Amino acid sequence: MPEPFEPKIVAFFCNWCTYLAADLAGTSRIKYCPNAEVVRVMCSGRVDVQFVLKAFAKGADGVLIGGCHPGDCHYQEGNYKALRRYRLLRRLIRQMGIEDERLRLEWISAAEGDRVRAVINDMVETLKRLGPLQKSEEERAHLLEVA
Amino acid sequence: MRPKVAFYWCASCGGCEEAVLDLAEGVLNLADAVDIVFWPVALDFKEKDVEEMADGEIAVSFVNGAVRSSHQLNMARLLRRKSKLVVAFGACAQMGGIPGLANLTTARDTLREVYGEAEPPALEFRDNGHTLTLPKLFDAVFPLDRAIPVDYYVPGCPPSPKIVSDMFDVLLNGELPEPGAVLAPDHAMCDECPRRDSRPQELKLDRFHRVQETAIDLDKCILAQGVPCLGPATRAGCGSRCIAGNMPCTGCFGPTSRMRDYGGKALCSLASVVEGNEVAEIDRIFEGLVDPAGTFYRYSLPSSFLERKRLE
Amino acid sequence: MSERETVRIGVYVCHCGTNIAATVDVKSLAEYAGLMPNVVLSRDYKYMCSDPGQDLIRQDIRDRQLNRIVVASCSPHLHEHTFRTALKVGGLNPFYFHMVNIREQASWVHENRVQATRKAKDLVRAAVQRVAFHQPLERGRVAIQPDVLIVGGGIAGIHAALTLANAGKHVYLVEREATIGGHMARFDKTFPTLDCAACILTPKMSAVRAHPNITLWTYSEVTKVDGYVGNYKVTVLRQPRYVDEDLCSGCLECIEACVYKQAKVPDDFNLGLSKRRPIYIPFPQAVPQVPVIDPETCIQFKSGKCKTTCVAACGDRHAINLRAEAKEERIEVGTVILATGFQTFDAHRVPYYGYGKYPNVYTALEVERLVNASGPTAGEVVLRDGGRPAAVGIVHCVGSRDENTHRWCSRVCCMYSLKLAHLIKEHTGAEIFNFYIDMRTPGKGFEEFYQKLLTERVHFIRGRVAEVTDWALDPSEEGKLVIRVEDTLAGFVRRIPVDMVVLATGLEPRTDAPEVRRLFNISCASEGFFLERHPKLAPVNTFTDGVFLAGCCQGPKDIPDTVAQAGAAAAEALALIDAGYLETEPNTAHVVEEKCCGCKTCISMCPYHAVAFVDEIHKSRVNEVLCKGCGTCVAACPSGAIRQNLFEDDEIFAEIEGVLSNA
Amino acid sequence: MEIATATAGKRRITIDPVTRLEGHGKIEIFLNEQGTVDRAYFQVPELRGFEKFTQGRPAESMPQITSRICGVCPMAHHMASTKALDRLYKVEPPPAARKIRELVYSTFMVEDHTLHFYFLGGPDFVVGPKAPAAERNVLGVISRVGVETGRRVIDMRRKLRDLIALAAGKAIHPVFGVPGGVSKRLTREDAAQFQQVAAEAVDFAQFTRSTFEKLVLQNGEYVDLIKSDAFTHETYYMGMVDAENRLNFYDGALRVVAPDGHEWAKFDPADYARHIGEHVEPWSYMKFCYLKEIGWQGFIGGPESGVYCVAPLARLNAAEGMATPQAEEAYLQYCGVLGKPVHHSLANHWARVIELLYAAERMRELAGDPEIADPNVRTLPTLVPEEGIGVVEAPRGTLFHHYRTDSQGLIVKCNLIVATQNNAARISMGIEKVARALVTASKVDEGILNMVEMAFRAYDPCLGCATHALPGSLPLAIRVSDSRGNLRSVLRRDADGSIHRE
Amino acid sequence: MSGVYGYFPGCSLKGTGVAYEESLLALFRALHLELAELEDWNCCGATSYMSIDERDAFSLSARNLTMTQKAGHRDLVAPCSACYLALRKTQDYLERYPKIAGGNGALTSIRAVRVRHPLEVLYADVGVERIKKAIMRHWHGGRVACYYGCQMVRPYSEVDRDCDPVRMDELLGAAGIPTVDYSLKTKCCGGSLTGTTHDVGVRLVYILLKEAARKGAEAIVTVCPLCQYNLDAYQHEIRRSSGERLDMPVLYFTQVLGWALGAEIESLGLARAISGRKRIRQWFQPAEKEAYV
Repeated sequence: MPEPFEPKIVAFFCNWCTYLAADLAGTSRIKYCPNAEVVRVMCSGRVDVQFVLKAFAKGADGVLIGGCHPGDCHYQEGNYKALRRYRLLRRLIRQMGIEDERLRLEWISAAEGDRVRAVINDMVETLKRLGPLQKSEEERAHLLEVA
Repeated sequence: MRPKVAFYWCASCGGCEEAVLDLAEGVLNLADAVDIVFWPVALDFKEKDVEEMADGEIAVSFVNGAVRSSHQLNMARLLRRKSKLVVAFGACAQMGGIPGLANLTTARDTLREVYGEAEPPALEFRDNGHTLTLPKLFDAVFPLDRAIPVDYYVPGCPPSPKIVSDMFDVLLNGELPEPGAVLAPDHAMCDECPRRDSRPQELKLDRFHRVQETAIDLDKCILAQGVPCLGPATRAGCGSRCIAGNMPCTGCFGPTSRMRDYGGKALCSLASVVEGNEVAEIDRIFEGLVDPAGTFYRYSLPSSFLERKRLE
Repeated sequence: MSERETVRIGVYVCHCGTNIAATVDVKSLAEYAGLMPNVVLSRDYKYMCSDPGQDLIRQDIRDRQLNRIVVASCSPHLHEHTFRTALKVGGLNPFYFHMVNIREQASWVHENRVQATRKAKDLVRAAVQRVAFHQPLERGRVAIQPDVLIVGGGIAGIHAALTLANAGKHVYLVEREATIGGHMARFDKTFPTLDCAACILTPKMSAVRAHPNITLWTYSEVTKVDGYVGNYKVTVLRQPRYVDEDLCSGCLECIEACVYKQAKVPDDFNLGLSKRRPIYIPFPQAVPQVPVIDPETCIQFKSGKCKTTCVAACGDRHAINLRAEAKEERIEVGTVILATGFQTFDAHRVPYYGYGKYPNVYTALEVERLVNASGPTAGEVVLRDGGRPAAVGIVHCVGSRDENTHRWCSRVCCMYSLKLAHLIKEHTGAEIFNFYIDMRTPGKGFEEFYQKLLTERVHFIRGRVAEVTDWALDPSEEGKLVIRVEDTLAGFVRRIPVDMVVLATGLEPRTDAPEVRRLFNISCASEGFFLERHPKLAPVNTFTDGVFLAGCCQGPKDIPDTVAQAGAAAAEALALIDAGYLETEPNTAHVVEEKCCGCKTCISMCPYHAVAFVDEIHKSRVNEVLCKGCGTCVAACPSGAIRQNLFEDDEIFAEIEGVLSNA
Repeated sequence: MEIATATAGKRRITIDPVTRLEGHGKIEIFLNEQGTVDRAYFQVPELRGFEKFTQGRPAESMPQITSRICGVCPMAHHMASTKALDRLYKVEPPPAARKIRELVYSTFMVEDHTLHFYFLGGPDFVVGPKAPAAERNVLGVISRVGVETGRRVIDMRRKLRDLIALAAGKAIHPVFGVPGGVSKRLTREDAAQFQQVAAEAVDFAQFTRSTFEKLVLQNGEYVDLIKSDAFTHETYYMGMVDAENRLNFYDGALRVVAPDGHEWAKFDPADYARHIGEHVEPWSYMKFCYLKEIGWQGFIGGPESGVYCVAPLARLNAAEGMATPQAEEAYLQYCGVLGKPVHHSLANHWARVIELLYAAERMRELAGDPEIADPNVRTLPTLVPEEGIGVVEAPRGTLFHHYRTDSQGLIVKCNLIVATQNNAARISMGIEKVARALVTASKVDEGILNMVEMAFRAYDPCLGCATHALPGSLPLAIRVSDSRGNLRSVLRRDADGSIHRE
Repeated sequence: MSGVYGYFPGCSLKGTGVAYEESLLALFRALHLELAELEDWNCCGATSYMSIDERDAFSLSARNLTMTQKAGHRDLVAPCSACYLALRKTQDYLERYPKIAGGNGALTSIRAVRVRHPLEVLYADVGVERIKKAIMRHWHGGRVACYYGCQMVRPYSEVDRDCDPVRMDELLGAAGIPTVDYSLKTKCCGGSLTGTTHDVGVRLVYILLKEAARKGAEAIVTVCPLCQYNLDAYQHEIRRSSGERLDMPVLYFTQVLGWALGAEIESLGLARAISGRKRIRQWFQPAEKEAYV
């Protein structure tokens, strides 16, 4: 029988809030789905839209960006930059046939270990409902028979 | 003897051919310098003439246009085989170009739109014993380097005369740049923009205007006027012709070597400079950008990370 | 990658005892890593952070000519530094290193061994692909300005200040109130030893005043903080107290001379239980011994029609200057200790306990003043109507351990309730009822003190009080406060009539903690107390270098713990100061100038003004000292002309592809 | 050229690609056992789906997007599109803007006709249809007319294209068209430049005219060729005319004349859908236009067949005369020699020369107009966009752009009919007729095949344009035939999109 | 169409609480506030529904709310505490758990309806100051205990603060009616216990009345028809069982305010009271001329 679909999430976590929250979840032994893999950046403001698109193109079923709460950014305003990019980017990926829910921006402070669990579990559930995001490699194969 | 060169077009508009003719007197010099062995738009040689050549016999093949059909794929492969160097000439060959916007739709949708329930034209059609064939259309438009290995790229829709003549210089008598190079300056177009000094120190946008909504001031930075201009994200070398026409840059010269997904990077940058920290406010500002995909990927969708609209 | 030399990667998988090994199959992980491109060696080991673990790395660097190292163990926040040092010792640039967090973010948060191992493999693969792009980097050094700023003049601030001052460092101690001493100055006795708070505190207070190395600014607030570790530029706003600290001799005659013959203004120090004059001194042992004039109530300030007898009383000392104005002090310090303390829970938030409705419901702090010999009643425990209580109920956990207010235990209430029970009994001989959820007495001599109280015939009723009401069910309850509670030991609901109710209010973060947090760019934990860098390994550090925590601003504490932490904070500051410099992370941004198109997009990205536009060359430039390394400008640069060390596009893309390219 | 044996022992000749025309084309000629032409097909093997992928794009981007349909006549698409936007947003451009547009457009016509005459169509006459392939090209032309002339031609084109770039941003894929005007005014200096070059252009046009007379009209062989039955079809003709029924490229009514030359219809371009239908053959991606009221009778000429054509020949047939003196004079000469209407396809080349002259003169007029430098060149739209149709005479014939948008101005429906589609049927007929006349099994050579190509190169068909899209919303008919050629079924789709089978 | 309040009487105000409706309408008239009774309203869904199947309860409330919007009302006044709470709870649940709506789009907007309790309307829309100015009759009755009942202080309610509500005290105070400090103002009135576990219910009633008297109140004023009924109807039984004679009038705040603000006395439904009729007659008899302001 085929394996059940396990979505893959690439999570860009800022070093000061969300990454620490994830560490806190660890030290608090909070259990959550293993589907999200964290790429640490110093600030959600460092998350280049290209990173997100790359992740989707390389087979991520969802992308999660985690930053400090508005007003709490360790670098004062980086998370607002992230928010602005996110608002426009989600319209772009919608045009590319990718559902909004596959891209999430969440404010998770260093203290909110449990929110890491809640957000990731919820996202995994959503992605299981949505099913896999077709991998571009597979597309290529039948689009341009390179042989 | 003079080096043999070939020109070919895949899915293109012929603008790139015109761009070569726009060398004007240059065309004559070129004609002296090289031996043009294939150029459907201007010379009477046929495919068969190419097939008869030895592999690698052609010094350089200049291919413009994106790859959309099996016929074009085969032609691209044929020329690759016969040529020492293949140059992806123009935005379509480099990035897919405007026909690449077709990747926002699917061939299925297009055919359904056209024929409804009926049969589309047959790839092979037999008419009282005569068999006619039409090339297969792929479900996506591809840049040339997805079909064959490409040695050099010449950006632009179309490439500017300077870029073209520089190209001939470097390929025919200069020493060759490193493989994969884009034969244009590697900084952004802003640097050459005649209005660059009018760019404010701290750019902050609280709304976007569509061109029909505003009379663009002739000598102020167009982006600073709230009209999306992709000059900061687009490779230089075009001679900022659109700006000279008092219209914003739409990015036909594509990315610099340090950008991986042109539209993504351009969007990332433009979104960074808007005002507003509240979702509602931000969304209001972005209402002025009615078509993100068509704006940021106007010429480069097939060469973007996602390549095309997702197929369900 | 710029170098010609071939990449030779060593991968080390840590068991962390069973912390990792129990959930992640470290053996297969190490084997898997060994097969990855460029990986010449991969090991698993019990404790990578241990000396032998680090030696392994050093050895392999020499013997196997490794030039890139990946360690899969705990969070980089914990041991990144450790391993970088190991590389350095091994003769490799410390930044040829990447750390994979398979403990906090894998083994500890997942249960399924197969999935956890798969995830660990992905993360290691990503690291291996990433590290290949790493460049050798040099740490910058920032010199540490030796002066220290301490915010808050409670026992924590006082102790830290004295420690540093005694070590020969100059300290600026900034206190918002007119006197230092904080909450402790209000206490009568301290548990469990019952020694007099004043006796142990006031000497330290005057020591602060006297110390040549301490600049004491009371009635003052920090309003602005710029710069970075080693070089903080701080602005302090000093409110006018209208009595010149240098000229005043502390004779206090001005107070006596005030036109107000008797005091009319509620006295904040006594929580309104007594009255003071418009010109006053908070309490007899206040430091500095200098009166304050409160412009809200002083006739001269309100109407300008006062005889200003105070000025006359001061005579030719001319210490009183009614035209004094607030002034700003600008100082430069290298380190900061935050000792801003706590506030007590506002009992009005639990109306069913009747505080503010029934006059005889008190908060513990008020009773502290009542039992205090130098308090409003000179130590007499009397009700507001002057009567003596015959029965007193002490309600524990008011604003603590409560879903509706604060979930945390305030750690001190049980003990101070016992202390007050003892003192009230001592002063009044009244019947005392303690209503508690659990008795928490974990501390030296605490439990013993509890036992002692049990022998003093104090009643302990285990149950959370439902309400305090004046509703009388029978004559015995007439005119009394009735405490309704379920006695969970006896197993029924009781109504206990008393004359006085003491609410053991908990400790909570100060309302302005968020502003202070932003001012110093540190974080708060979920409950609002300042967040330490690590609960065990760095309990007084914050995530902002050079800013340390002491006392209850970091969480509820009793006095001994507070003093201990204050000492620790002082020591951390000393360590920095005596080193003379701090090595900075090299993750700064820089503009590749020949590629910059001068579009100025980056300029507005930087809140620290680290990116500036150089008109001569029409390019942007990053000041790497000001750059804090967030990378926002890097993402925003439209043509990719800005790069960030340690977070190069190449590196991040490699990481993304790494996690996604399932083998 | 390829000679291959196909099914049923029939021989087959393929010309692929058809060279010296913009875009892609393929001609299939099938011979029967006797070795004479059985059937000839002209195929367009490519499509790019513009009508579909422009859906969702903001209308204001259409002038730039659709210009990419063709890099040879981008200005035509840009202009048709911009005119469609005027209608869409319900705005009138200020007079200066309107004149700037027509000035730039005339400049473009001069330039494009020059390109065709010397580079594309020219070689057939100048060098000679039977000349070896290696010489039958622009370089061959230059060697015949002399390098000096060659330089003059090239120089003229350069100047014209520089002017276009000056006003429109880029010569290839201009950017200046916006709803309600143009993005940029012309300064007095700019206008002066236009005037100067315009003067040269008029001389150049006259020079070209004399060259044509020298090389072609004074060459009996060629004149016979032009008049020869092989290159003659009697069909309807369509073109744009001004109020006095004189030819106009930029704006006016569409006039259709019958094979006998009398006015058969005259209508507002916005009503095109009522008059023009599109027919689909299952062996080509290109659609074949026909006159709806008459209907599709197949690839045949005459008044009973809906086949019609556009482009220079057709325009001169559809018009009563030229609006400028020198062109009028040339026009009368032309009618004198060939009569009216002219049914000889090759006469397109001559007609083109006359249009070249007209365009140059018109250019001179407008450049001299004092109003051209007026700074007011924009009318900002205020109304909600709905639907707009823009039509111009492209060098190769009538060009239709038809958009419908949502209230945001995003395209929901886009239909395009390009010049070559109007000519497609007649071109196919032409090819077959020439093939029958000249091609036999015994004699199939480059020269003869080139003559076949000439039959349609005369129309300067722009297949770049023709491959712009699959059929749009127009009513269309799809004929499905089986291998024996029997008509299996006909599927019709009406304008309302309903489909029924017969 | 603001200015006019939608009005949801609920079953009580048409039955045991008819005096409440009468006095409410009279009071609003006196204050020139228009109440438009909802057409074809149905059970609010409180009572047994809410405890047996919340879905059914929500559906019932949702229908009322939808019709309020159809009628074009922004506010819906629900005088019965139970109705008030049921309506607000429904809104709250529909917002927090959209699943309940079962994809019924019409239900997503009913959050917009502002469900109001008349006490809160008086306090917020009219205000203490206007009440003071509007006094028409000087109170010559005794002190009263304001009794709010348990529902006004539950979640979803926004009538007053959740412990120790005071708005009724303030309003009556403004109208010149003296109130006592009544600690049991939110304690249970016995609710439906009076009908089920009778003696417990009655004991609760007794405690409330007793404490009010102890605090010196001569009447209890309430905002809830069920409270009013329980407190009013069982006094004779208490008298029978304990021999204790309370004779404590239990009035609606709309009755006393209506009187003070000049509503015609006959329309206040005072005659429907069961207990303390004597006192009521004394207090509310048409006052002599000079009593008028």
